Amino acid sequence: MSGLPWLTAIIMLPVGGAIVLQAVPSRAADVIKGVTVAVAAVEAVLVGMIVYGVATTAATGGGPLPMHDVELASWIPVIGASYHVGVDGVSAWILALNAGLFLVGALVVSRQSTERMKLFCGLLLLAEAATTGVLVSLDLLLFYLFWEGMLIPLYFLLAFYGNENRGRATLKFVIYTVAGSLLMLVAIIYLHFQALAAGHNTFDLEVLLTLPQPVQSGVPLPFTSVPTLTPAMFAFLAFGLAFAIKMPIVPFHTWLPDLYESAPAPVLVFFAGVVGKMGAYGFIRFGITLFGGPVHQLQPLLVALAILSILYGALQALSQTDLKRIVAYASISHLGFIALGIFSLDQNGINGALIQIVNHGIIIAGLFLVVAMVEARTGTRDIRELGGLQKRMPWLYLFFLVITLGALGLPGTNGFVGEVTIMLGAFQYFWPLAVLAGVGVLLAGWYMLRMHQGMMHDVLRPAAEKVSDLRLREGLVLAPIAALIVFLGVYPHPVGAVTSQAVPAYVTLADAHAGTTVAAVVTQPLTVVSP
Amino acid sequence: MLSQAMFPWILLTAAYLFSLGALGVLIRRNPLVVFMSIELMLNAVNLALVGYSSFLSSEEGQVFAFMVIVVAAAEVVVGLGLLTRVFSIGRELDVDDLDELKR
Amino acid sequence: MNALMAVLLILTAISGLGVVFSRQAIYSALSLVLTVGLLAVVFLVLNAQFLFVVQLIVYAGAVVVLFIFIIALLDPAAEERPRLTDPRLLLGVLAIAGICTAVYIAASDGITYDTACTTQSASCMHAYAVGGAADWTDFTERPAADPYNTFGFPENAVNRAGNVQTVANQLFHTYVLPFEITSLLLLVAAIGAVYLTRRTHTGVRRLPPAGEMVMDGPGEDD
Amino acid sequence: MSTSTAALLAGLVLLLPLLGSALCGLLGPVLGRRFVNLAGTLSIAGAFAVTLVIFAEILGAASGHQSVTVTFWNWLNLGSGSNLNVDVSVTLDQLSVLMLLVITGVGLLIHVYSVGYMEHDEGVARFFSYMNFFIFSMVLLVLAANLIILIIGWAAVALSSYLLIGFWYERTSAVVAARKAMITQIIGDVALVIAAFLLFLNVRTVPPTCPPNLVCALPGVFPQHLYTLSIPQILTHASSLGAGSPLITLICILLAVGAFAKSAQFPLHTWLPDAMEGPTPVSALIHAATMVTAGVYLIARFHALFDIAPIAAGMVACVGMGTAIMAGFIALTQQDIKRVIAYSTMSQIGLMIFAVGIGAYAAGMYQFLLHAFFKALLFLAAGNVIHAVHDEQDIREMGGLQSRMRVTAISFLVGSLALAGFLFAGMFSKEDLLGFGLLNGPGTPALYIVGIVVNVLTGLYAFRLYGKTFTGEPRSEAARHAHEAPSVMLWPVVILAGLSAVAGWILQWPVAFGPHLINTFLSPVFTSSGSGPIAKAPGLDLGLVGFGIGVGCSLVGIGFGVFIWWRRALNPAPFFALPGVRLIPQLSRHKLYFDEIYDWTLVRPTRALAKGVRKVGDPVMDSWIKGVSGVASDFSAVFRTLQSGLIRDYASYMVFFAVAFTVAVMIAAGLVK
Repeated sequence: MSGLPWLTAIIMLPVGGAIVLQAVPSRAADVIKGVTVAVAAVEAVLVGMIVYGVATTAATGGGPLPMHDVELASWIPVIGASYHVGVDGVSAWILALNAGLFLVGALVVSRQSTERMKLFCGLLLLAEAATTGVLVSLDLLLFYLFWEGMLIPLYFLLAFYGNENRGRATLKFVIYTVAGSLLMLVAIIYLHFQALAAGHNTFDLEVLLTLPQPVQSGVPLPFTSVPTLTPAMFAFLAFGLAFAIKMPIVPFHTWLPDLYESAPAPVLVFFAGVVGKMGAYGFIRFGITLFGGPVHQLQPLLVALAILSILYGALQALSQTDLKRIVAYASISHLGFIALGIFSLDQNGINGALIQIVNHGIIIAGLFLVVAMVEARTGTRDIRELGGLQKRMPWLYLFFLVITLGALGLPGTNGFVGEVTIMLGAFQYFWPLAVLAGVGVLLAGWYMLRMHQGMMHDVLRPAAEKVSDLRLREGLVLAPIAALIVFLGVYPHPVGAVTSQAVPAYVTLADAHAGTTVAAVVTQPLTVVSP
Repeated sequence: MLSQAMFPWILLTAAYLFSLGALGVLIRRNPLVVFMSIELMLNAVNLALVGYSSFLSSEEGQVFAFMVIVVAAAEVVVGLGLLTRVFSIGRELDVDDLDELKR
Repeated sequence: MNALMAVLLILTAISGLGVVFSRQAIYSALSLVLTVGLLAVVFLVLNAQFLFVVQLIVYAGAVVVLFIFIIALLDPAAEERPRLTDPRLLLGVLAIAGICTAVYIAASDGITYDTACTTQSASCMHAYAVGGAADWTDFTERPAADPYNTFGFPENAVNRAGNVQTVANQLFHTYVLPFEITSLLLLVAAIGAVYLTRRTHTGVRRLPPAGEMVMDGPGEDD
Repeated sequence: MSTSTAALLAGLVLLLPLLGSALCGLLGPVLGRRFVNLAGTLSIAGAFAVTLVIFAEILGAASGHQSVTVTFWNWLNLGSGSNLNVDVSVTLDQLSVLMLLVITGVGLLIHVYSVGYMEHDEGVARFFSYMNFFIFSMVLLVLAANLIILIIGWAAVALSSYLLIGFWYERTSAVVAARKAMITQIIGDVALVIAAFLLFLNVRTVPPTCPPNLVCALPGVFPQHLYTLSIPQILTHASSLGAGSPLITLICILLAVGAFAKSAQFPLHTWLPDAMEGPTPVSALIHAATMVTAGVYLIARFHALFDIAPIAAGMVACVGMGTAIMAGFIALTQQDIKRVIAYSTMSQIGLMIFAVGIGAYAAGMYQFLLHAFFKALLFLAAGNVIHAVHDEQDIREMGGLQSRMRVTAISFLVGSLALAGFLFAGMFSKEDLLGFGLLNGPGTPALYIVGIVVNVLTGLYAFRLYGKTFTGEPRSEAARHAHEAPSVMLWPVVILAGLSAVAGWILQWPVAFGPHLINTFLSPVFTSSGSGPIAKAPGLDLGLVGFGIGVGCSLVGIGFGVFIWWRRALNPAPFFALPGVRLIPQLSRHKLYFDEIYDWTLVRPTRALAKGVRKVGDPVMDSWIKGVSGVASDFSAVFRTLQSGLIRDYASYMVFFAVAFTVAVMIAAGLVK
């Protein structure tokens, strides 16, 4: 896959598509839909080729991270910002997920009869370009540009096309996100000055990673001797806040249920599937590599927050009655698993987190599609008003069953693969974590079955009296999702092979910058064998 | 021949006319007069430009002054067009009445 | 010439007051005519013959006529005089005082035209940029140390071709692109004016309201 | 058996049911009932045929080459740093083939029976699809050669059980029962997963020699770490975990928790009676013959671990026997025909668990085999009864069916005798495993004594059920007009009755106690790990004594049962009406209040917590941003007044700051001193 600027191509292709769309008359809705789907499909094919390339060839980047398809050009020479993009095992499958879910989103759009289709499709494509940019940029300033750029089309998509509560929810989301990312910008500038002090006028991640970590003076926390409150720590907290809000990790999550509740289905598909994962991706790509020391110092706190997310999301999902809110909190719980995997700072955990990012993206998209399809038919999202749909919608039931099983992490579905690897990583860090995560799995079974059975089983409720089963095109959207859930459950090898290519480099960086030897890592006392 | 000592006074007059125009923008409510004040400000700038041009023996100043005149003409055309538009939808000729920004 | 210039400047200043402080818009317009006319003369004295003509044609001939035409069309009522307690008046007067003082200080300090500055000190920055590297020294005999040496174009500079030709030379050679862009600007302004003043029946057009986006129900055709 | 043959056979036995499931589920609704009946049963028949071939292959294989492990594809390989490398692989050996024979054989009979039982149900395609999927998952479970694959099979089995319990999804009780079963299974899954982690991290090629410090556990420090989840490897290197160490005890307890969840053992037993909400063939296949015995299989499969973990094994034995007597006690008073059989299942599996807990693995598997016959028989016969009395399951509404359904009644009687342990199947397997109890197990022979009490109880409830259902006068209109089931539902019952009657005699000819063929067949599996079975077998003399005591106790139970509920010569009611004793039947009737206790200690608190979290959670979590935004809005309240909306005001600000900026710059430049 070398030679041609593939990554630039996949960033620019949706932008180009959005521009081309503007030349189409607004009345020609079919053409608009067609162009959008075609662009998303071509993008998916391109990304597929890139992922295949990553899986089958050796890294060519030569930097501290095992990068492929690297492009490097000067961007703003005065401040040393560069256009540096690349893809590695960490981002490859997320990129594929991104392209896939945008394609699903575009296909669902093609089923929408809505006003202002052109604007919608244009924004959709721009959002895709921005998320793609986030996933490939290796320059902090470029990353920040895409990170914030992501917000603009999303804001309009949510603010124009959501339901009646969209105003408040969108505002909350924007305030949270911007608050987080502004601090990140400050931290980026701090890192830039660090690099300047070391003689490099750069924002380049790979250059920053090769710089020696300066010994920093700071204030130790009570009862400790290590200087904890160093500038690097504050920089990590700034990055971490931005990522934690985007992910989100409890207690930074409160924007999410409101937003998911008000957002339109095609937006939700990729918002929940991809955008939410950007935080997790950021933690892996930037958080643990640039701030190995602070991450190791804060590790107990971070895993505690992850566990809190798992249990809190699960408990909330157990008591909500609105389907979208149930899924939203379920999503928080699952993202807690991802966070747990990342912060275990263990190869299994991070691999598991990456696998889970992909798998959860597929599952959550399916869940939201099912909810949207049910809502469109019955006119309600209240679980108390639903029931007995299996009788009327056997095909939906089949797909929904598979998706539910994926969401509750049943072994044999893709949800299990990520969860079990994450739990293994967490177990190696501190074994009670795996037990607590197990409680989360148990609760997941409870709330997912509550939702699934509440909708599908029991006697037919009045709201579900006259519904009809899936139409072919709806089925054609859900079927690949269900198929992937099963396929990646019985054959997760392709994902794991790609992620495990890159993860060792990340763990090495995290450990090296932590300045800790392997022996200092806490291990579970259970492996002690006393004769 | 004009004495070089006049140059500060030309500049001073330009500054005076400019700020006088600004004052007009601030205190007048009739949009027509506001526009005239803006014209005054543009003229003041022209004065400074031509003064410099003459003093530094360079034609650039005059070229820029010419550009400014073109811009001013365009601005008047559009501005007055806007005014007639506002007036024709039944609004009063009062800038304080145009407070949609707050609504 | 100096006396003429002084008189012209004083008259300009007074007529400017008329623009701002007349209660009737028509008086403002007339004052504006006076002001731009006086400025035209100032331009002439400053050896800018081309601008003198343009100023008269464009301002006195077109702009102010347009103003008066609109005044006649809209017939605005007389305004009450601004109250002295109006904070904006106070602010404006302060602005006049501040800017004038600033410019006076700057001008009398030589900051604006001190070509003698050879170092890049803060107070010489401007002068250095304007005059430090001037390449018209071939037709000026002033010593570099005396910025007050000449005022106005040296005879040989203007007389070589004449002011109009000199300016035209600049306009159509060095600045031909900006010049063409101004024509575009005027075109856009003309189109804009036509668009704004055309007659419509629906009043102000509004964007359609944001529609809620939901999956279409099973009954619909797609 | 060569690897390629094994791969082919294992692939076939896995794929045939899966194919049947897909055909029934996807094409069934289109192609109709006939197609579904054919596809659903033929696929299992095919699997059974393949199983017979495997059985023959293993019997014919040379000693020491009877176990073959085949790898299909790599499931996940995370590279050298993380060491997680899982293959999709299966093992064919004596243990798995014995399981396969029961799963596909009994499964085939039950599938045939279902053709008749589900004749009038419109969801028949779905039913056969689920049933075939169950067979597939069960086969996967018993063949799995990797812990992860085993867990996948383990969960797939739970899934099909969930689907079939909730088959009649319009019944609220079925839906709730399905959910309960599934969640209980998830507890087991989590326990298994954590056990897998411990095995993954601790199994080594050599026993640990390093002192008990932290360094020993670190990856990469001691290269003898295997980092494997392959079951054969784990079993081979089990001793490296340290015999009797806390670690192996913990691992075995976790494995046992998984087994308990699947096999409905205390304290994870409450889902099984509720699972009777599913169609009766489901109860016969899943909740009697196969799935619930997976726990026994699991412990037997990991015998090498339990052999060196006496504490965990003892706990398993105690739990098994405790469940056996508890379930027998509860079964005495239940009024639902299927629930009585469900509790008897629980009780019998308790005995199997006891057997594997004391190390008598072959005895446990023997009981599994024979139990599969007679318990499937009982359920199918009960299904005939239910069918005949129009879906009535309350035995108070039955009675007198003996004369109306002769074949079913005789089969049921055979089943009851086999269950009670006299003459037929149960006699052999139960006395065999109880015989081991004489010499093995914690607190020997305390558990044996409990075991013979279970024998008495078994006879009692078995004949209470038979008596109340089949004898006396019909107690309802439906029972009065009951008639025999169609032949498609009779033949499987008759075949199972025949198997129950003769299987034990054949396998143990000519001595009714002591060594049997299953023991001989399975002994390579249970000795190959090198540790061998730790259970001491009673000799012929002690075996005869135990046999006598056991059969005697069974006869006591049967006798009382016959007298009380068949002949009605005894009436225990006055005795149980006495003040102090009244509590006993009440406890039994309310299943020892387990459902209530769990409801009040686990379900309700969790729900209340969830509700509380919903009420206060997000507002509290929001408070930090509310604080930030509060400060911001206080600021904005000040500056908001500047936003008058008047153009002139905005111009004023501009002018002000322009002037201020100019002056500031000049001051900064040193022009204004």
